[in-house]
Amino acid sequence: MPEASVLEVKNLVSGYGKREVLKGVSINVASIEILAIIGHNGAGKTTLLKAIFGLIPIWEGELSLNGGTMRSPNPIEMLAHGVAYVPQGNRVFTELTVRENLEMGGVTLRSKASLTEGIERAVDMFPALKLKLHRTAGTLSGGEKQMLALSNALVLSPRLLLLDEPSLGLAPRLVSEALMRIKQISTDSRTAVLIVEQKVREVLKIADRVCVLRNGRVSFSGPSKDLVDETKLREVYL
Amino acid sequence: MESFRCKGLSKSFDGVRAIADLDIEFPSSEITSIIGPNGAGKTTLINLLTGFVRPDVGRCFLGEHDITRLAPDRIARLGVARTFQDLKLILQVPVLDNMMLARPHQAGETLIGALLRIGVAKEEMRNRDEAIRLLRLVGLEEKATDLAGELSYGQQKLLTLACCLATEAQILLLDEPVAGVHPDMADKILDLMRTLRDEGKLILFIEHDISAVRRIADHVIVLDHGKVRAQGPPREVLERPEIMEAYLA
Amino acid sequence: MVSQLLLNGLIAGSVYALVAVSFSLIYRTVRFFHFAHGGIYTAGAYLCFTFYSLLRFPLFLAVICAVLLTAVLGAGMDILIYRPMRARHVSSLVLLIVSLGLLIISQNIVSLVFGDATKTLRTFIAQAHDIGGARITSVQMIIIAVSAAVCALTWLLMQFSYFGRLMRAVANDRELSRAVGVRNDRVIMLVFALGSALAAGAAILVSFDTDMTPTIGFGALFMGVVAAIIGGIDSMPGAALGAVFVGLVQQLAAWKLPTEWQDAIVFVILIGFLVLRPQGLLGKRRIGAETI
Amino acid sequence: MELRRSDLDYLLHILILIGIYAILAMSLDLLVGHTGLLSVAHAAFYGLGAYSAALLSVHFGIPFVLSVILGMLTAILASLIFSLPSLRLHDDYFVIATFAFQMILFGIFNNWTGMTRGPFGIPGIPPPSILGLPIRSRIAFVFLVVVFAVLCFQIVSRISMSPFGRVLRGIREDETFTRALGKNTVRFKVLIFAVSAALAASAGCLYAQYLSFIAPTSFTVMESILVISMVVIGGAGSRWGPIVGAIVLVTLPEALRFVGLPNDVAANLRQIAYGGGLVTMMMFRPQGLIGKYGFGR
Repeated sequence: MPEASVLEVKNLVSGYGKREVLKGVSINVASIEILAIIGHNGAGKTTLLKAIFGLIPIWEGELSLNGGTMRSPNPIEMLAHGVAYVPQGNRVFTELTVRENLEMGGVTLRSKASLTEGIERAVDMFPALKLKLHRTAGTLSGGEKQMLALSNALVLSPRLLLLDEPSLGLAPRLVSEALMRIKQISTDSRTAVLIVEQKVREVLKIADRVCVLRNGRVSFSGPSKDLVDETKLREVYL
Repeated sequence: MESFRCKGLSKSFDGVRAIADLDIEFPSSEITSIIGPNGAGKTTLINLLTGFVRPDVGRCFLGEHDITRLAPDRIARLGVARTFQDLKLILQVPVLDNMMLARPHQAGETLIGALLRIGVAKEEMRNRDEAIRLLRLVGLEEKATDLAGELSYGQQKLLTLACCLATEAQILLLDEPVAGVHPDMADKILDLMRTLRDEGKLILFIEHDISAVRRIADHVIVLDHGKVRAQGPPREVLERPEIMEAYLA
Repeated sequence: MVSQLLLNGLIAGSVYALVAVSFSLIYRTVRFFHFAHGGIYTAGAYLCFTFYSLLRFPLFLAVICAVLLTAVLGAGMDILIYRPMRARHVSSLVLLIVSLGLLIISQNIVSLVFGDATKTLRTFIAQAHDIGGARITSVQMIIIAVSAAVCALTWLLMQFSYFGRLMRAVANDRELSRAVGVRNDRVIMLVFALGSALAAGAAILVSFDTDMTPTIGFGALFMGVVAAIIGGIDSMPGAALGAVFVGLVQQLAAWKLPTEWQDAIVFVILIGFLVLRPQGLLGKRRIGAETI
Repeated sequence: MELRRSDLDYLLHILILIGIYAILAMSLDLLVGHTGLLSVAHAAFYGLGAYSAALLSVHFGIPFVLSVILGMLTAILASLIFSLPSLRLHDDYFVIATFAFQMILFGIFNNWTGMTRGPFGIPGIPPPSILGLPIRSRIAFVFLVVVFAVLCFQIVSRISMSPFGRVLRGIREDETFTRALGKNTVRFKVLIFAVSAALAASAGCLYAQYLSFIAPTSFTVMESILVISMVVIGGAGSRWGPIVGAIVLVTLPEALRFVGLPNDVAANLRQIAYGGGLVTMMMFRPQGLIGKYGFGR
């Protein structure tokens, strides 16, 4: 029996009000795999993550986690099933301290012990945060905010991470470092990652498979090796 | 046709430089496309040029007229019309009312005109004919009496473009005119932009779909982190490594 | 003479502080002016009067019951009225109009049930003390002490407790708090409960010193709103600071001008702040201006 | 059923009240329903009209028509003083600014005893006389109020049907888009605020000359909220909505009188009815009894 994929989405249709953004998207993420979603603005990348996580309603289509279908997903249910989501641009609670952000990341954890244990583990991965636990998150640099946003999600030791453009707002030289960190986390804590990114060449370096979204439909899906050479990438992406 | 340019334009939002010291002369009667990754400052540039956001430093010029400090509606009345990334229209009123709202210099819009109605009826007729002519140009004539909210998304995008034309602006700044629009509607919008340029209008548009840029842009500006990475004719610019770097890095 | 005015300013200021803190607590979380807070304030005082004077509860028990029941009232308003409207994403104009309606309803129910004659909780004799030439009764001293303590306690609760963190998270970024799994609607309901309890506390404190009429909520609400805006609607310490500022200004104005001009002066200052510095003394963001 | 003299007078009294409140509701709807601006200062302008008419006619014997014009001009001046600084504010903050303005003007009516005799109000306001004809009888006054109401209806309808009204609805639905089309939205808001204030003041002049006595208690913020209820319950943004609202909220409480309730209980029930109507309408039927605009439902 092939390994049940962590996440299975079948012809998902969703959008905002009158505007249909996703016009039947099917993807699946294996248990310890990094799947990158690339595509132009307005192609529906962010909408896809929001629909999967239950922040916006699914108009049509099916979604299943580890084989079990989820009728109308909502964030609390998804978190309970080990799925964590980091919104676009590494959003953090700017008016709360770094430690408080981490505590909010684990707000759905039942016991105090698992919360402190989760925070310890997350902070070990990002030593730079260890020194700034009492700083308000708004004062952190772009790179530090990215680390904090990621660790907020890691407090729950999720099995699947949904990341929306973690490189947004980062200085160019920090981008590859940030994406390497995500690769590290995926392998170390055996977490599947569904990552939406604009910086295509950088994300291809860490992704096992890649999907190209164009106008709400998957226009290409396959191992990222296929897109490494420029001409194929240009033809598919531009 | 007056020149349209900005000099030494900079703007940062709580520490992050969205626009860094831009000097751009937008070629008149041409279609210029601004491309660049998310967060490159494209929308901010349009907001600065149309007075919706004040620059920290630098100036914008329409011909010799310094329009930097003017209110957005003053700049619009000088002939610089714009659309918005999140589609903006008055959805609760008919298509024709949106167009009539856009018509400039209406005597009926003064309090005296509204109360005494002298010559307002004639003026309304003239504006109505012009509005219907423009709706015919964009192919929405038979939708004139429908509520704007009842139009499809693509048709609404077309209507925002038509509203810009109704203001009699010579300079059009379009923020993602074909994003998320059905391909044949996108072709319609791109063709319309081409005809408007042929009529002498200066068109500046933000776009992510490089194939659309390749098809109709006379001039391309690659923006990344608030700086111009490259600019020039599309054939030349789109092949250059910087554009790939900016986009795919 | 000046010391008396300063003292009076402090007494009035400390009450406004409680109202301002409770008002800004609710505003920061739901982002609209909950005018019915004035009705909640009045309900608090009259409930205490009912338990204490009518039902002969011991004072301490009467206060607790009144505060808890008012908290339930406030939470009920959120659940029954604001929550369904929030779900429909109505404009804040609609929420404002509804809260005006609720203000009138609550104020008139109190007046219907209790009549318009003044009611009082002032049962014990308040001895006057003399501090530096100024007269202050023991009750007034209690008012200053208790409201300062309650304001500090609320600030501590917000800064260091689990529930306080939830409230600040929802106020800071409602979509992100939903993404990390917070039940926003429940937190908002609890904020209404806490804010209403504080308003009841303020009303009860005041009614130990001055008699109550069904319209006391309206005046207190408005001074609380003015204090919160002048102090900085986004910061609770700011709201308390604004309250003392308003109390002092009112008293100092009374020194120069006939007393009836007290309120008008405060409103003139409010318009000055609204126009020149809407974010108030301690606030951060430029609120109220057009943002695209 | 033969109408006794007092029944007729009572009926005419109700008609006059409906006329005055219809003018207030129509003029407020220019702001709330057409432009999307919620103001709780309408009673302040209503009072400004009443006080100017009263003072001018009592102290200077100014004829009625002139005192109405002067009353309206005072209100326009006051609205300009208020709107220029605060029309930049939005939603909640604009409402608070109108709240403060209402309180300040009420403070003036109630405290400037030298000018307004404060809480004692101004008695002995002569009845209006037009072209030398004093209007004493109620029937004549009803006719006068109807003329004012029809004039006000004309003004509101013309503004609403004109391109000027089109821009107001544009400001209500999306002010940013309307500005991007080249409309100076602040100028439109200042103008409509002045028109609304002037019309409210005209209602004040009528009220003063009708009652021949005015006191600050008729111009409180509660009165502003009452007029808001009329606009919302009747149907904001529609030509007849505010008039229907005025009729309902003037006659409804009078019905309570026939139930034989003690006066203050009736007053409380009336307010609860207004507040209740406001809340239920906003929750279940924001477009009001006969309106269409549902406050961006």
